[in-house]
Amino acid sequence: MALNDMTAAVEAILFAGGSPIKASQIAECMGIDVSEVYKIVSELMTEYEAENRGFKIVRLNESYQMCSNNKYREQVRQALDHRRNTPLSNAALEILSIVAYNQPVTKSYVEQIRGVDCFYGINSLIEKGLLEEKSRLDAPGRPILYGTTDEFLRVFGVSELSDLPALPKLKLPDDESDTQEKFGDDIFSPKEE
Amino acid sequence: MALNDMTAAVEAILFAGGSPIKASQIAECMGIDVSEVYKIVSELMTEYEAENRGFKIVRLNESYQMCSNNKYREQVRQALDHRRNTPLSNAALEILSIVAYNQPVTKSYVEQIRGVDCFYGINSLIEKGLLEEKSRLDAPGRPILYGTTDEFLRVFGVSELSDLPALPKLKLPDDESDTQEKFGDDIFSPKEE
Amino acid sequence: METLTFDLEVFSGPLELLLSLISKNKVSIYDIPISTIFDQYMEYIDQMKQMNMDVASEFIEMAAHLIYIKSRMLLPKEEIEEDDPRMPLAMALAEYQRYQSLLPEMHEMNIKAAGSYTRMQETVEYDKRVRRQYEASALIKAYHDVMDKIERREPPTLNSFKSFIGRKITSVSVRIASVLRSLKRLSRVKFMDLFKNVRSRSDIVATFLAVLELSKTEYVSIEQDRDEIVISYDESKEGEAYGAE
Repeated sequence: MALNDMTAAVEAILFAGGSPIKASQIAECMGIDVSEVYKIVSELMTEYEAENRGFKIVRLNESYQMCSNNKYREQVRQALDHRRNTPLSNAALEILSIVAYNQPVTKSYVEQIRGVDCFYGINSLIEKGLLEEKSRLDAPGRPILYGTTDEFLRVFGVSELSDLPALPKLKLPDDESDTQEKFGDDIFSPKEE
Repeated sequence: MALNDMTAAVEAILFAGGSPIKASQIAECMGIDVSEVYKIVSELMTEYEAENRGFKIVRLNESYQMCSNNKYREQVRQALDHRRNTPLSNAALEILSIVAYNQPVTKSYVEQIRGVDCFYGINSLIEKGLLEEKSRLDAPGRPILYGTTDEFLRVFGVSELSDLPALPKLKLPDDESDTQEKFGDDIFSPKEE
Repeated sequence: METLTFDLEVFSGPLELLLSLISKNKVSIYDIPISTIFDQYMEYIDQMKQMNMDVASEFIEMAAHLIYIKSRMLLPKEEIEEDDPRMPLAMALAEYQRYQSLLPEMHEMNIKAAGSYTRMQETVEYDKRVRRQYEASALIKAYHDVMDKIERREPPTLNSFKSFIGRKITSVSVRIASVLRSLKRLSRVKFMDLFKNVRSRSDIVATFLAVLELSKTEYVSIEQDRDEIVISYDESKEGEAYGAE
């Protein structure tokens, strides 16, 4: 059964785009409603899966991205041996999860929780396209507020932030769970003592 | 009808590859014969064409490459082009107005009036199809004379140049307005007093 | 207590190291045996140093903080009625632990998702044409903008040079007359005193030139007396000089 031109065009856009493409952007250039785009893409998603294709479409927030089917990662990795999706280091995972569950956050917030300088860590995650500057905090020095990107979602295989595992509850000494205050600014600053 | 793993893996490799991939490379990493690869790929080619997919596989010598279906080139272009909507900069408008009301003019004429280098500005307006080379000035170096295009008229919603609003009389730095030479090198050079 | 062996485990920071020690000792983060943990902590730092690893400043800061807690703990009980000195550290560890405990799952998700490869964007010949419509009056406005800028770029007016070229220039002859007047009145004048009432650079230059000019004559002589230059006037010779003229 041949695709209609609308569906084929959406497929062509997602294929050629490489990176995540906003549904609204597709809708606009096709002159159709966003809900129509959702419908077309979800049909394609179902079809790819049912037919066990070598590629799939993932949703990342309001965007879609076409990528290869994880099932054939070994073959892809071998054929394109120069391309390697190296897993993230623990330090990177820590920074990412602190940002992901509290965003937008400043660098010093991340540093307070981790107890170490995160300048290079955060910068390299920005370079990797996993974090980005969201805005600035209305405080002295107007520090940058960081947040996660759509690429971050893809790297963890989720479509939105709420798909991430729940952050464990803060472990308290006793059952005084109501003192579970959001991490304050001075809960731990070794320098000042 | 679902693809078998062999076909799906080939599809995944071609998808992720981007650039042309040697059939022998695919064969090697899948542990199959090259003739098998040819067969799999040509089946995929036939399928994509019959189903009017948004992408296709092209053969380039001994290599294959997956690329988007040219039929949807326009949609792909529009969806991926974010820049088209960006408004003309003030600098661009300035250059356009100088050219529009004095054409044909040389780059150095525009630069003299604006007091800044206009190399990139003029080039990007040519790329946008708003300016074009009209002829060459019969002067040393035979500098290019630029003028506006029909596209320029379209963007500014007029049918011909004479429909542009009249330019109010300008106070020129020189009082001898009739000597307002267009290509003179020193029309605006600081006056020696 | 048996010595702990670290198989060169790398910790991203002091909190991670502490959590590892706490779990190895099977103690609660809210009841850290500070002496024991401190000793093991320092042992690790020493090993890092022995292996020529860079010991980040945060590790040293934490060591100092642990000593501080240790010393507070040594104080008599009644003096520390307020808070357990270990509390801020415990809270920091508890907060950090929340994220630490997520790591295996996040790592798992990351590995799984890494099996999926993305493509580079296809090269697309962009249509660079302008999609917007503009009012033709935008051109007029732009033209005016350019002309406004030209006006601002016009050559500086004479007025703007006034501060340095507009001043009255003092003539040397005027200063000769005035120096001569002083000499006639006082016979001897300190060179520096001649500059007491000058008002401009031009005055200074003219006065200096006037002294040089006068020194050419017979009746004005210049001599140095220690740090001072003194100009003297010999009236008797004036007649000759002027007479010769």
